[in-house]
Amino acid sequence: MPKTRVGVFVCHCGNNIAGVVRVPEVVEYARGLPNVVHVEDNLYACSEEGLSAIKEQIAEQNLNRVVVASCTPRTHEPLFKAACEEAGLNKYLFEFVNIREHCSWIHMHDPARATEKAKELVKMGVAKACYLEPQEELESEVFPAALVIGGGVAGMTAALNLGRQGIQVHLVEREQELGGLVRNVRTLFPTEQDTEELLEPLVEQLKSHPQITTYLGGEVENVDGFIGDFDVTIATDRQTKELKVGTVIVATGAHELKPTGFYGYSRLPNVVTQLEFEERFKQEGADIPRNVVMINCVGARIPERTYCGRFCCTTAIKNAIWLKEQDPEANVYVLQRDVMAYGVDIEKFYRRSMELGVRFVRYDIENPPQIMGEERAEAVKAYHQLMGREVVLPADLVVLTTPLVPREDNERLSKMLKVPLGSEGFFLEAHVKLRPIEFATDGVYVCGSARYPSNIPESVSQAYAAAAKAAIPIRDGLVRVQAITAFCDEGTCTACGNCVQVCPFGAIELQEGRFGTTARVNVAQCKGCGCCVAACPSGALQQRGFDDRQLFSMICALAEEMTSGFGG
Amino acid sequence: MEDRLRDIVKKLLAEGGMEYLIGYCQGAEPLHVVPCFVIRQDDVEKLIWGPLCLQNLSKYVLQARELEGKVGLLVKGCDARAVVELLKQNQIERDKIVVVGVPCQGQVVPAKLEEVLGVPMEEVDGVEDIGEAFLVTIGEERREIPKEQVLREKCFYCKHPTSFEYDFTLGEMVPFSIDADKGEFALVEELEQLPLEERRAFWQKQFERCIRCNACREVCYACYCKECMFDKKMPRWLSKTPFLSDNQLYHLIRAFHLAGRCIDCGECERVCPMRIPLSRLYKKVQKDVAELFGYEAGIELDEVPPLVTFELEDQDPFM
Amino acid sequence: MVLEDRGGDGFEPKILIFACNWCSYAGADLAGVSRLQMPPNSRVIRVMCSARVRPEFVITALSQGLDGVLILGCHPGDCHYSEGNYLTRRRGLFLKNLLEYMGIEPERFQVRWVSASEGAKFADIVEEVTGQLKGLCPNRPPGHSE
Amino acid sequence: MSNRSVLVIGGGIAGIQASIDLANMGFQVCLVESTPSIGGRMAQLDKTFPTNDCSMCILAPKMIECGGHEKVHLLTYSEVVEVQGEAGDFKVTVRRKPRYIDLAKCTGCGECVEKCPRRVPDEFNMGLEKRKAVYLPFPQAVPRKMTIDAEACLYLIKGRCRVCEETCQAGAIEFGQEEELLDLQVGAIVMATGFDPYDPAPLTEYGYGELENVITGLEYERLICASGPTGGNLQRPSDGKVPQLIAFIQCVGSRDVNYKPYCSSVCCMHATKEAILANEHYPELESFIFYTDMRAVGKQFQEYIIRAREEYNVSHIRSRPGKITVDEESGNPIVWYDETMFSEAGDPVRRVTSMEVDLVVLCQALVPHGVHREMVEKLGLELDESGFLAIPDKLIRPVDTTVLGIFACGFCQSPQDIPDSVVQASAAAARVAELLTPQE
Repeated sequence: MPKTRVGVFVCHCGNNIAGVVRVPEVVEYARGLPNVVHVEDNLYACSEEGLSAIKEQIAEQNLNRVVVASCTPRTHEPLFKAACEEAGLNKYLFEFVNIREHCSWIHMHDPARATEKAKELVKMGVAKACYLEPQEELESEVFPAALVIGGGVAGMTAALNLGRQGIQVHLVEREQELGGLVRNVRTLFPTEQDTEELLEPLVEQLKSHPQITTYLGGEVENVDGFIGDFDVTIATDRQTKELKVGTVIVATGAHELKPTGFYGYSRLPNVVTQLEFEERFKQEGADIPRNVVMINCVGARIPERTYCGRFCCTTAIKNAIWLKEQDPEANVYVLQRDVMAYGVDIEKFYRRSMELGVRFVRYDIENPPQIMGEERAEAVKAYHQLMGREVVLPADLVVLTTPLVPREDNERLSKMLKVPLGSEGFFLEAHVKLRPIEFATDGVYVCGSARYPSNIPESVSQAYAAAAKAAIPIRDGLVRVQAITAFCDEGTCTACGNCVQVCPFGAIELQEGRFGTTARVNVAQCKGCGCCVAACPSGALQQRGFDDRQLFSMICALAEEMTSGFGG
Repeated sequence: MEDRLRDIVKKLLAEGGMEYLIGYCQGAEPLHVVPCFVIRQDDVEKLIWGPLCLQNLSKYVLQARELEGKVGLLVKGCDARAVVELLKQNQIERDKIVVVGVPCQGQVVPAKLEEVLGVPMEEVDGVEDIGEAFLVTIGEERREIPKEQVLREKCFYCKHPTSFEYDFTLGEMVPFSIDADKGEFALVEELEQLPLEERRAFWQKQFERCIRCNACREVCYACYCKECMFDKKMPRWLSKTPFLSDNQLYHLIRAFHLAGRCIDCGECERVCPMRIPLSRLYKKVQKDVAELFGYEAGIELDEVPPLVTFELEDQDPFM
Repeated sequence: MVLEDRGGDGFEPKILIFACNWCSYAGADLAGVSRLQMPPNSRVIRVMCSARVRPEFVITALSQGLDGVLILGCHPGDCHYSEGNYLTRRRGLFLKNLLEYMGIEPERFQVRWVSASEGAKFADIVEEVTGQLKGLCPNRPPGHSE
Repeated sequence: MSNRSVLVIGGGIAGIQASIDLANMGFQVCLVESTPSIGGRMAQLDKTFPTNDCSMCILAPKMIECGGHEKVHLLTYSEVVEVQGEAGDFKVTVRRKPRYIDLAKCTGCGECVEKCPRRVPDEFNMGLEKRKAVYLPFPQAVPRKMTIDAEACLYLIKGRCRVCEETCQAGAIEFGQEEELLDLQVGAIVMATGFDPYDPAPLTEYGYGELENVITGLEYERLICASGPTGGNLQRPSDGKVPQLIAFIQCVGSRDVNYKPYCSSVCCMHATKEAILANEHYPELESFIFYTDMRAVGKQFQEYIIRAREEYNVSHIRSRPGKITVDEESGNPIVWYDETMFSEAGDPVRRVTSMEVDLVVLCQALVPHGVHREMVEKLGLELDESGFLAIPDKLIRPVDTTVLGIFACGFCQSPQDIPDSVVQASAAAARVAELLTPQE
């Protein structure tokens, strides 16, 4: 076996690390660690310069282990692994040490101890690196079909796009009709078309597309498996169907908040939500009220629900414009806390509504409007910030602008798909900035208001984006399994069966072999959790990249300065 | 009872298919009973049975794996749990063993007997179970010794006086109660009630003595690994020198490995040359497994070991 | 290098944290990204799932003199691998009782659930456990090498 | 048979994302970027809201993935000259400007930069610093290759110097290089040309260009950035003093019918982020954001605003300042604005008041990139009334332009933040895939 030669690369990350951690000290310290033959620091280890430094040193110093101390492996590991590979070093001989998120950024006021910590983290990383071994990755095929959960505008768009890419699609909609929340909407922003003009052709194209199967009144009962190979159970009124798909898109949408308890809603007959307003006037011939007061941010941007509903202002503007167009004499007031008319179209819309005579009155969360009237709302009393006094606005109809809220079902779906929800209860994407429609779990994507309230152009863009992501593995045809899978040293395995019992994926079986009955891991099914390893008393089960020697050596490296314990 | 035992074994040997039977025979000294392997009909007469047959013989049954035929095994009720566990842990196939169950009404701790009698062990000629008491023969003299004075700790709360896993049995016995007040986990509870520091001091005092001779491991039926993790070069969990912290690590890890496996045979404590009260550790393991997860080792063949399964409703003090 | 700090008023405990890749490590990253400040006493070892952590690791760490060990995993029900954290919960519960029985302070070994969005919880836990351990003596045996 | 190649115009985050997705879908991608490196505006940002993720940290891996992708052909320092044909079969001519560097030989070592005697304003740092005539636009540039600025190089303008040539051990300097015209055939085109900051000089009331301590948002971004000209030390232009009070003025040129009527979408959050960063650097520092509506509509945005107020000394003042003057002695800008006061009788009185601060940051409107109009003409596209690309069916084809086969993502089609741009980039990739898949 060749001698272990570790190279350590410490990143300044501009000032992000070097502004707190004394990088030169860490470099000096690393030089003294066992098996370390090369140490250097880089302004940005992830820049091409930093990466080529790594590649050069692998060649020059004959490095067979590389340790980079910089940021989080969760975003940057692939980059450095690729660099190692380019230099001819198996990428599993790379170890990442996080001295930014886990050190410099959280100990900004204690450079001395942050530096000590960084040294120890590097030491631990080097200790582990010495026990790393080269690994081969397994490739597995991707089943060429996709599942889209939710038949609203987002789900339909995603399904159609995938279908038109020649990919087989299963679309599950829980209602008996496609269209989702939008079905109840009267006209659509920004084109002000009738909803039917959008929905009907979409539904038609979807139903006639040969690659798309739609399950109305359907529920996803179960999803098992992983990217490329999901087993899905769909139940409809008539049947339970087992499917195989390669990727999954979540497009389950959201609900409009029904603001019971706010402004007499559900008690007073003429206090309705924006969606109820649209439903009411979707029918021809409904009387157009003369005095309408809309109250925005009902149930949103409050301590109990801090988020902004994003497009509820647009909805209020749209409905206010419609009212003024029906009856230019109508008095339409919108009580608002900030008019979220972002971008070109909404701002234009907002300006148009003002030109038409819609009046916007700003209210303060500390001083909310009050509904006057017992049996029905007669007027709304509001504190007019600019006028500095209370105004009383007569109201035939009060319309409450409420945000979309997450579906209760999200939790069930999130557990089934093993993807997280954020604190508001919407699906939580892999990275809010650069991976907005992906999950950390491979092969599952999200779009539309299931992720966060979005208007139609936004939902549709997201749907296309999700379709792009869901199409990639299918078009590629292969996924590569990271070599962090478990394996069994059959020579020491006693076949006690603990591993078989704990494996959540049924990836381990007892089999007869050279050493009698022993456990054996099916790598294609192994997801690399390592549950089995911890359950194995003999230590025969191990996990690639996280084996006992590697983790043990990290503990020892950290504990080396300590005297032994169990004192108190 | 010994006669009936010998008859059964003779018959089994005569029938063929059984390579040998593991039983007990008299050792060099009267109070010293040792395991023996009965291979031929001639050997059968060596077999004995009585309150000094202390060993859990199931440790030896694993040899059957290497043999063509079956292995016979003499088991007390307590030791039968080990047999069940070995079956559960896939260490032996049921049709490779012949289990002969012997009813037992308590085992004697020779050291306690010596103390009670005030006579050196070599002078004692025999001990016989007469139901309420043990009848001890010292030369011509016969003395009845109340059981509670000399009984093994585990026998005080014996729940399985008869083997419940057997091919042949020498009869049933009802569970007996020597000291009704003394609960199974009394000694553990006593320790649990001590303040933390005193518990620590207690165990430190015990483990300071450990010389890491590994006798507890060697005797344990559940220590059947091909290579013990403690013997591996890497990770080297233990230093070679028996530091206190390493000794504690050794016993804690063993205790963890035995969670759901320890069947309270008490052999580890019996063989410890430094007299470390290991039962106090392993009774705790059994107690927690029972209280936290409702599990008792070695009873049901199809019950899943407690630490490789879970319930959604498990206690969760970690929120 | 930290030896001189140990014992006395300036005692700075050293805490080993095992964090699962999907929730807790991400939560720790979020704490970093959010610049939540916390005492520099902890060191994180990343594992894919909390259930990868052998109890032997915990025992070893304590035996080697680390002052505390934390296992952080996804909240029950949220495990990336469906059920790993339920196993962690059982093992943790059992180990915790055993360690306490041996006279080891309960603060020295803890299991907690930290999600990817709980950067603040991660910071709070580090703060809290560091404080707890400062209230104890350094983890060292009597009559051994000091 | 449709051509399975795609042209992406613009190497900012949208163009990068579109290229990566298309390449991963199996298309051959040609990414044309006019500057020497991909990265775009996002590369200039210090941190990004609402997580304060370091912008370069999350962008760099994408840049490298894109630059290193076997199916992506990077054409930096290049421009689209002409486009002919139709969906499925566009013929594109691209001009590669001479960078006087042999890309194959240049190692990016930077020795030539050290020796180059000529200094010119550095556009990456918004002119707040100088760069050399031979330069790498920023440390993480992809490709990591030098460029000689023909307008600044002494040899190229005056015929003498050539120090770089003597220095370069790799022999990568190539003064004989001429522009190259490349012909490409592609099936589809994705526009991702991004934005430019609006020059606030026409808003004379704010004194930009006159008053030293009135700077723009992007200038501020470079000042607060660790890799910027001051190493992240916030120093105001007039005297290098670290400001204690900063005023941010929103909607400078935006939401103003005299200039740009639209809302630029990102400035409320951008200003709040800048104020948070300032306070992170200097805990005593206080910021005032003068705004019209606080448009924080994304995920975790409201929470970000609340955190800014509660933890980072940020105050939001709802007012649009009318004028900025300067205190001659201190160089401090004085912001004049309307506020509602109450008389003793409790009646509200609007009155003009002023606030003296150390630094004013103008959060100016963002406008389509300078190359935008030219590209629009070459591609035969249409503009909307605000100058962004016209999207005929926003509802169901939000990334389709008026020309079949040409798609648009990111700021060139409407003001939006990074996640929305990334979404549109992937959406454009999906639309391309749909277009270039033979339909039965």
